[in-house]
Amino acid sequence: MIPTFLVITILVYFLCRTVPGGPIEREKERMMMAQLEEGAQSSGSYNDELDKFATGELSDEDKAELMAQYNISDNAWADYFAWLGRTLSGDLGVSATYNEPVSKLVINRMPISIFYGVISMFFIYGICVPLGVLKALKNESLSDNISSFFVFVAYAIPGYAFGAILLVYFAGQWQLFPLGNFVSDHYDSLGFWGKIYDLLHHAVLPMSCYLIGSFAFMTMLVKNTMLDNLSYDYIRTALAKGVPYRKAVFKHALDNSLIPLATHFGNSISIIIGGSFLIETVFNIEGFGLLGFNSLESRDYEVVMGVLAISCILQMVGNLLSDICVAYIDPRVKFD
Amino acid sequence: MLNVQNLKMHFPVFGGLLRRQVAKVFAVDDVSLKVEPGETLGLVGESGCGKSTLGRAILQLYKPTGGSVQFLGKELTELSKSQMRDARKDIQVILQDPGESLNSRHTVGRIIEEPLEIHGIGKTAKDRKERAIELLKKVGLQEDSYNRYPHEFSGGQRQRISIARAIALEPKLIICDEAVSALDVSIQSQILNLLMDLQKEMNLAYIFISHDLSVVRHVSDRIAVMYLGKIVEITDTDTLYSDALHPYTQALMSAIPMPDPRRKKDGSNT
Amino acid sequence: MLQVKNLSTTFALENETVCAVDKLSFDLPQGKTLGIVGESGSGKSVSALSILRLLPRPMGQSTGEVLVDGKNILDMNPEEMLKIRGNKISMIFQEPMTALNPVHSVGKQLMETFFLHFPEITKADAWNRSLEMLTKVGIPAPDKRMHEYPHQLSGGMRQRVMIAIALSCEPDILIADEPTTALDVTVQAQIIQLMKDLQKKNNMSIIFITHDLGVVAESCDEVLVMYAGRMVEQAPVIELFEKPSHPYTKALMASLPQLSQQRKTQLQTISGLVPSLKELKDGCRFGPRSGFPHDEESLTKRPEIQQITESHRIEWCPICQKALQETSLC
Amino acid sequence: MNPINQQRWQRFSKNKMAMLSLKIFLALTIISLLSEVFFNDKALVVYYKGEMHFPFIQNAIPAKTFGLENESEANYLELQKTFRKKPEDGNWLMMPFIPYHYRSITKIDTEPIDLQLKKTEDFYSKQIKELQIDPNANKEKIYQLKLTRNQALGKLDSQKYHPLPPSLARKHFLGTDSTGRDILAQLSYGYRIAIAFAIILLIINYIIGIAIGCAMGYLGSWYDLLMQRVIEVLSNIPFLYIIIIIAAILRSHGFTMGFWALVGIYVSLGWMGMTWYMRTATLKEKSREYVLAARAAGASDTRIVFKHILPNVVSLLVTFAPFSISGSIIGLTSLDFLGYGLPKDYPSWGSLIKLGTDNIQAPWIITSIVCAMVLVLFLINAVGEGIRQAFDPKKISHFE
Amino acid sequence: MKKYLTVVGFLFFASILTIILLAARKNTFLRETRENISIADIKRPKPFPICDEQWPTDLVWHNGMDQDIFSDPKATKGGTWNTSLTSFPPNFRQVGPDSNSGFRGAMDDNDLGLVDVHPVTQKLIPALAKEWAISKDRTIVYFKIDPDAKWDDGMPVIADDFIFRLKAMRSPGIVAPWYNQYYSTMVSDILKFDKHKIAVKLPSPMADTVLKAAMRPLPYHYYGELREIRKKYPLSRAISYLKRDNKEVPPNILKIKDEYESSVTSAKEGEKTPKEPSVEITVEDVEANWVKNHNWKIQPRTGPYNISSFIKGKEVTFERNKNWWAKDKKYYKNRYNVDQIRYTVIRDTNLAFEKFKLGQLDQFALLLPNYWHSKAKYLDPVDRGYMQKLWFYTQKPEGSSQISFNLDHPRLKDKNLRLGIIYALNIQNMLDTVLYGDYERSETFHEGYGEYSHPTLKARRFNPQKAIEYFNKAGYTKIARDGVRINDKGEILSFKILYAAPFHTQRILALQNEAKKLGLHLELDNFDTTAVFKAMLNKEHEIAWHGWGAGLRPQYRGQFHQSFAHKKQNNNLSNLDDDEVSQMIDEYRFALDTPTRVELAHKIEERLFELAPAVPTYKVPYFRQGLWRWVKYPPFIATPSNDMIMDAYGLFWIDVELQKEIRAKMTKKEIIYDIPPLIKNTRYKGAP
Repeated sequence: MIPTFLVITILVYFLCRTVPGGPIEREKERMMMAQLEEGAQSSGSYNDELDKFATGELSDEDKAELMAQYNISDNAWADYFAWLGRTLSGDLGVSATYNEPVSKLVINRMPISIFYGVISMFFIYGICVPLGVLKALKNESLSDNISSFFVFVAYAIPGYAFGAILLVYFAGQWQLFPLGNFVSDHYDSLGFWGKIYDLLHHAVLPMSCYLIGSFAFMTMLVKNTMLDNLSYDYIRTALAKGVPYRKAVFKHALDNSLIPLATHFGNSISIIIGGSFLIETVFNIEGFGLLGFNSLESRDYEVVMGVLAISCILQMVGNLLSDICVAYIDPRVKFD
Repeated sequence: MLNVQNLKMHFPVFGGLLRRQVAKVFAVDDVSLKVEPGETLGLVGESGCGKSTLGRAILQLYKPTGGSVQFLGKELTELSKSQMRDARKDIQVILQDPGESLNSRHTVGRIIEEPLEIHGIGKTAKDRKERAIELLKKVGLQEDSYNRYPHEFSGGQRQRISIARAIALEPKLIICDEAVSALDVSIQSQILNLLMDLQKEMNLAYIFISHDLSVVRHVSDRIAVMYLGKIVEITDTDTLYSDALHPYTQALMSAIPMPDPRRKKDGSNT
Repeated sequence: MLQVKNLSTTFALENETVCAVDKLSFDLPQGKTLGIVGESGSGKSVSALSILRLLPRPMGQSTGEVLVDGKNILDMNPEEMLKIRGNKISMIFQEPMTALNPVHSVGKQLMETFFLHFPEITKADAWNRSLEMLTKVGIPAPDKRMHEYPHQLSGGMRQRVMIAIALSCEPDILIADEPTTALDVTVQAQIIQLMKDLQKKNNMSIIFITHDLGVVAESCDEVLVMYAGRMVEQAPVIELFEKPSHPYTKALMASLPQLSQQRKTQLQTISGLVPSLKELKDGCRFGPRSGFPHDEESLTKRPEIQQITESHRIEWCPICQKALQETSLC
Repeated sequence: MNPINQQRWQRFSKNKMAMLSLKIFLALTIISLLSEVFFNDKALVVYYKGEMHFPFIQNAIPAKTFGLENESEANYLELQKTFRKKPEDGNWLMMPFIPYHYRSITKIDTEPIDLQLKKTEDFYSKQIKELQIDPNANKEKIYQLKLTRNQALGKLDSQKYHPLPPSLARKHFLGTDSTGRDILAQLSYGYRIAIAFAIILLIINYIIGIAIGCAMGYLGSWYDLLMQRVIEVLSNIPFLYIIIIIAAILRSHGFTMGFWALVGIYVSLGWMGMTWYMRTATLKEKSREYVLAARAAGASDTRIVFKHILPNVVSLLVTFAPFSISGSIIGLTSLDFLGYGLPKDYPSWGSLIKLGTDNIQAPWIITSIVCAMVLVLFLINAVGEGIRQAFDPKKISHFE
Repeated sequence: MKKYLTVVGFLFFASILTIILLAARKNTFLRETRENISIADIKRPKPFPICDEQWPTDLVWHNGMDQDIFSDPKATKGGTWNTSLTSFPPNFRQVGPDSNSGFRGAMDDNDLGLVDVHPVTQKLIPALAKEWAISKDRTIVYFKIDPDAKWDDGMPVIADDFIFRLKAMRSPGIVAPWYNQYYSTMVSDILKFDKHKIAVKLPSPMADTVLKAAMRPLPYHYYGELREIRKKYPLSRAISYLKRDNKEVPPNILKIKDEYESSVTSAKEGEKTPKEPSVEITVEDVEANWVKNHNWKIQPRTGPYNISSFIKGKEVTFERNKNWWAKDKKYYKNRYNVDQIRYTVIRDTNLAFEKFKLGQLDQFALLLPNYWHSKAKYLDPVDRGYMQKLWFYTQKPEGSSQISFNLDHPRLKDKNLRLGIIYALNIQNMLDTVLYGDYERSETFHEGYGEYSHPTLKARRFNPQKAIEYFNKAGYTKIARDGVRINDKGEILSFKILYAAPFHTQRILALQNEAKKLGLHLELDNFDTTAVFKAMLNKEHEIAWHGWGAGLRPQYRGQFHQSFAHKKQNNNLSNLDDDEVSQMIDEYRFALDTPTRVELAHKIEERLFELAPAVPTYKVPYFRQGLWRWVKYPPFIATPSNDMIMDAYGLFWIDVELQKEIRAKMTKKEIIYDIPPLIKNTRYKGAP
């Protein structure tokens, strides 16, 4: 995982540096814009030097000044290792477009991500597991087939497309829910219960999008593993001991069916906390994913790298969480 | 004919964070044995003692860690790939699970013809087909099996196909790796008879690997007993069954369930 | 004790229904071991599972009667079944690795039986009795083992744990479905000995299902030979081995390599193949392989069961019978 | 066909839902492949002065040919109108089922609407005037009337501008988008691109996957380890990030992100999935006994790979194909949605979603595209599930 | 089971806890407010020296007081103006890295210059300067600073603040090379005569002299004294800086200069010219780390409003300075009426529109035709009389939107081909369909510049016959299978059209569709703004669709001068390399009197029309807005220079009473009757 982290960050770092529109280029562009704005007032300039500027040509000194401002030097490797060193010591640099420490930006986004992450995890695990078990027990009955159909449909909808249609109908046409955002602008002026209402009212639509895919996937996963487990020998042993069927299902089969879920636990938590910027784009939620995406669009590489590093770390934490969960559920796995 | 000297087969065990080799499994540890033409050497032992690994190491399907395997005067461990291919003509294998060891996508004919094709026996496809049909008949299968697929046959018949493939090149030695263990009793005897017939007819030597001691005893001239990767005792069959020397062999012998209720009942009473 | 009458079990496969056990009847006397032998697909395991109604649903269906203390198990409602399973009749299975729940500790699985059948038992009691059971089946350091999980045990140990679970409520009947097949010979011998000892102590009856005639000879009092879903012969063990009467039993015995036999001689064989369940006819099922010409009638009409001696039953068709007598193979 | 595959096909064909899905999917695909026949602004057949023309497959035919004044290509809808005005000439033409190409922009005939607007306005104005004459009239009533008038006018007026709601009369079955293009036509052409993209990607990924994956599984050792690292790194890279960055780099070097560039980027970052499956499958097959038997028979490595392992492994890949296709479609659509996908004049599902979210007042856009997307993905997934079950039939059993 | 319940239970409590924690936060949005420092605490920095020169006495002074006022005396003060921003500014600096955000304008508007321009007559009016005069040689402009002028922290505006601006803008510490250069070359010096008398020296005579010299001050007392640092510059710049600062060039630098010059002259042809050496000189600089320190600081301003508080990423509030020094001045009276201006960040225009409809925003720009005609065509609040839609034609310089051909492209060199393309572009159709017929066709590249704009020139219109004629002339005579023309060489008539804004897609699609019928294929080539901009500047495009901002006077040099042709990184996107045009442009640059310049401008436009390196597309000579009724404006609505109702002129006001009333009526859905729902003012439509 650590080598992967290094390679990915190196790759993205170097790619970022080759992309046009970095801070220096942006400065050049800005100077040309400035020429248009301010220079427009003059009928023409009288100095070749200014002409040069109008075409975005910088002297080495000017460039050096700007580069120092953005923590860039000519030696990309040295810069990368400097970045790595800073990152490891907890300093993610300063955003060029927000002029804030990246870590502060990230921390600001965290409550949003944690909110969606934790609650959707609760829904996924709290509802999919019983639903999956039920479907396994009622396998191939009418109710199972109908619910399977819906699960299939849900599985076929990409979250953001679902979000788009929800937004158009529930928020735009019928105005039952707000048109996006995490909370309303006057959130601070609300009372405690008002805040809770506001929070949840805003969360309904995006939450549905976060849930829909994982929900379908998890339900089918639980159902299938459950079906597998139900035909295993140890269920027969349990029954032979005199364990009632339902108890065998819930005590024996369920405990075994949780193993694949546990392997998914960390994965889904890191995905949701990492945020889907597609959904965040649709609902205009300033979460973690959108932060990364926006800074990519504005070529704010300190933020891009910071977000990337944190997603990598999140993924590692997610894997660790998965491992802990699996070790908790499955005694065959030793956690060392 | 076959002379195995101090053969070693070690498998590394990886573990830890960096996937370093942390231990070795001594699957075959310093084994020496000899097989003469036309002879059957039984190889017995409990599961995991390394008997199958030994068989495969002799066949060079696994590259042995150490020791030498001399076959017909050639040192197999030192042969190049193409030389080894030639050597394989004389040493063949029959595996335990005939369902697994036959490629389910090929017809029986193609399966049997494959070794012929590889070694360039039979000039034309027609020649090879004739030879394949001949072999099928030899192992007691119908001519029309030629165009059928393995899954259309029962376990015993499939093992016959395996045998046909193994003898297609007229080898000198066949390693039977648990060749009859998966078969029902009534079929097992058919296959054993077939193997013994072929041995007589073609002067084959067998290394007969099995955990079933009574079967091994029936077909073998000599028996090697393996325990934890080592051969603990190697002697001719009758001696082994009358007075085994090694305590492990003795324990093994006494544990064999005999289809003779009176004897056992008496034994347990005393 | 346990009476099985006309037990038939059918399986619904993808396209057709096959009859895996065809009108099987036998009695199991108290304190005795009944061995059921047969080749793969002969229906021995299915009949054992049918007795405890543990066939996989929705394919398996049983008819007939399985009487325990005069009550038919097949007619019982689920609550009554719970009292039979584990309590009255226990079962151990072939593969102890998969038969034990991999995520529950040995102790938990053992104690569960006690909690099920003695609802008032305290946790400490259950613990102690479980320990006792483990000691009984000869597991060293049982209190350590209680905390361990199945994957931490060796094959033999696992089978011992299975036996401990099965015997924890002191059942009257133990059904052992190929309990030693997956084990090495040396371990097999220990397990068989263990079962024998426990049987003596508890005076229980055992149905011992195996394909290994040697194991049968060592462990059983009575033997029931099955072929293609039917009983072909049932007799006390010594009688069966010394005087097998049915051509199938005979041929089976003969095809085994014997220690007394000359090495490298031709073995007796049974010609043909084990019939597939899908192509079974109603008549003499061994007929086509017996080496005697069978007419159409004997192949379509089910042969009768004959009681040769008091304890020796045999199902043979007239043609086999006649042919046997004529060639006097026995 | 190999008996195993026969059996699989039989199992598949017994699965009603999968079969139905496959049929619908194929039907949709065929329709979209023949989009030019079903959705086109060029006529299928023109009969003019005793001559037959087939504009939809012919070179652009100047309007002059059909007696119009224009030098440019004929507007066949207009032509149809002129033909109909003079039925005595015997000229006729046949338009496709929906007479719009994805890029044809429908001009709204505002005249009748203006007429209607005027009528409505007159209607209300008269009433208002009448009320105004009466000095006792309720002022409120007048304003109420004005309000009603405005609403009526507003509704009428909105018909003058795109997007237009679905209408059978205009042959815009799913309405138009804000540029005035037919949504159904865009769906069909967009689907064609998406499916072509997915299938091309599938083929390339399979070729790469089979080559590298087999080599990894079969050769093992350092090659396998190295490729494992490479795959691990590549599959942990945030996909969309890299696509955006690479697209920007390419752009700055003068390459436009076209269809093939997108395929290239997708392949370069997406080949790992199939490779990994192939590696696992090869490893599994390699350790099977028939391979051992072949080796014992003296078969060379190439022979084992090409005659034994590949045929067995490749058929497994069929099970992944539908899911790979649906994944590619979703990927392309998301990228288009973000604006980093295909060039903007391509018909694209992703841009339609973007358009739908931007035009909240026109819900038919988003409804059409999302429903189409769900339908197609559902069909593909259902087929995939059918194939999976056919390959790996699990008779589900449980105990009582 | 137990483990499962444990996990789910844990997740449940974690969810509840998260919600409670989020709801219990006191200040979800961290509001930062501007510090108030009393005048007594302000440290006064060392004043700049008074110059040696004499204050001339023979000057003609202007005070601009003869113009009409343009505000409404009925305006009342009060209320809060809610408006939106699409993104939060990256900092509050007006100079330095990342300072050029859309938000900078909001701050710039509150920094008065020395003089201002009257929005109707375009004549000068006083701002910080009370009077001004121009020297005879038109290189020095003298200003008398209004003694009333004050910063909003109470400090008076004095001559030092202007000198400080010049020095600060020249200092390296602001990290803005372009500003460094501009202020070093466009202004040569500022002379201080006393506290309120300054003269701005220009390097040479220029047209619009006063405006060029009319600087904005920078609060010297706020930023503090300058320090001296050593700094490396390229040789020539170092020398020019030294001259600028009236310093002597040290001998060591002179020596380096000689060496460099001799090496340049001695360099053989074909050899690379030696790199210009860098030398270290002493320059004045603002405080260390100025850029970082002033990211979020709020500087004092001379204008009516200043930032009072903000929430980063969310909101900025401006508050009216109740004691603004100019509040009773002739041209400033009755302007800047609302007490607060609140900018809220709403990224999505749709969302902003929805919020406007709910009354959370006071106005919404309905400039885009699809908003005006489709989304806002029928609005309940309008019909109920709560809201008004306003369409106001203005007369200000138009940013030019045009389609440029890259003349370096081998095929586009052919004028016939270009003309063919121009005639094949059905721009009118695009305006009529996609733009609902309300944008207007631009005729020249510079519209709305008053007399400078060409009065009669008409851009080429869509003409299929001509298009085909020219295509044939260019050799594209055959039509290929898909209807696209092809020449004998097999080249198809297809060009990539590069553009940046996603909302242009629709428009170009409309062009593409029409052009296709004539056998011309336009391939859409779009990416994000940064990449497209870079591609255009690198001249990688075939055809580019782009727009330039508007200035005070037409600008030709950057776009059309030959010195920028065939080179990367400049604004001559069509690579036009024409001697005649370049010569005229140079003349235009240096001409001082207006009639000559106007004439030249017209000639240049005519020549450009003839050469057809680009084609102007459309202009939007008006603004459109939706307004809530409580927003009041003068009877003349706005001046011809207005951007919107709410802009730098601040002529509108909010009727707080009416606001309350309307809000009350909204809840009851009562209808208000006496209001015209739509106002379309065409007073300033067409040529002045």
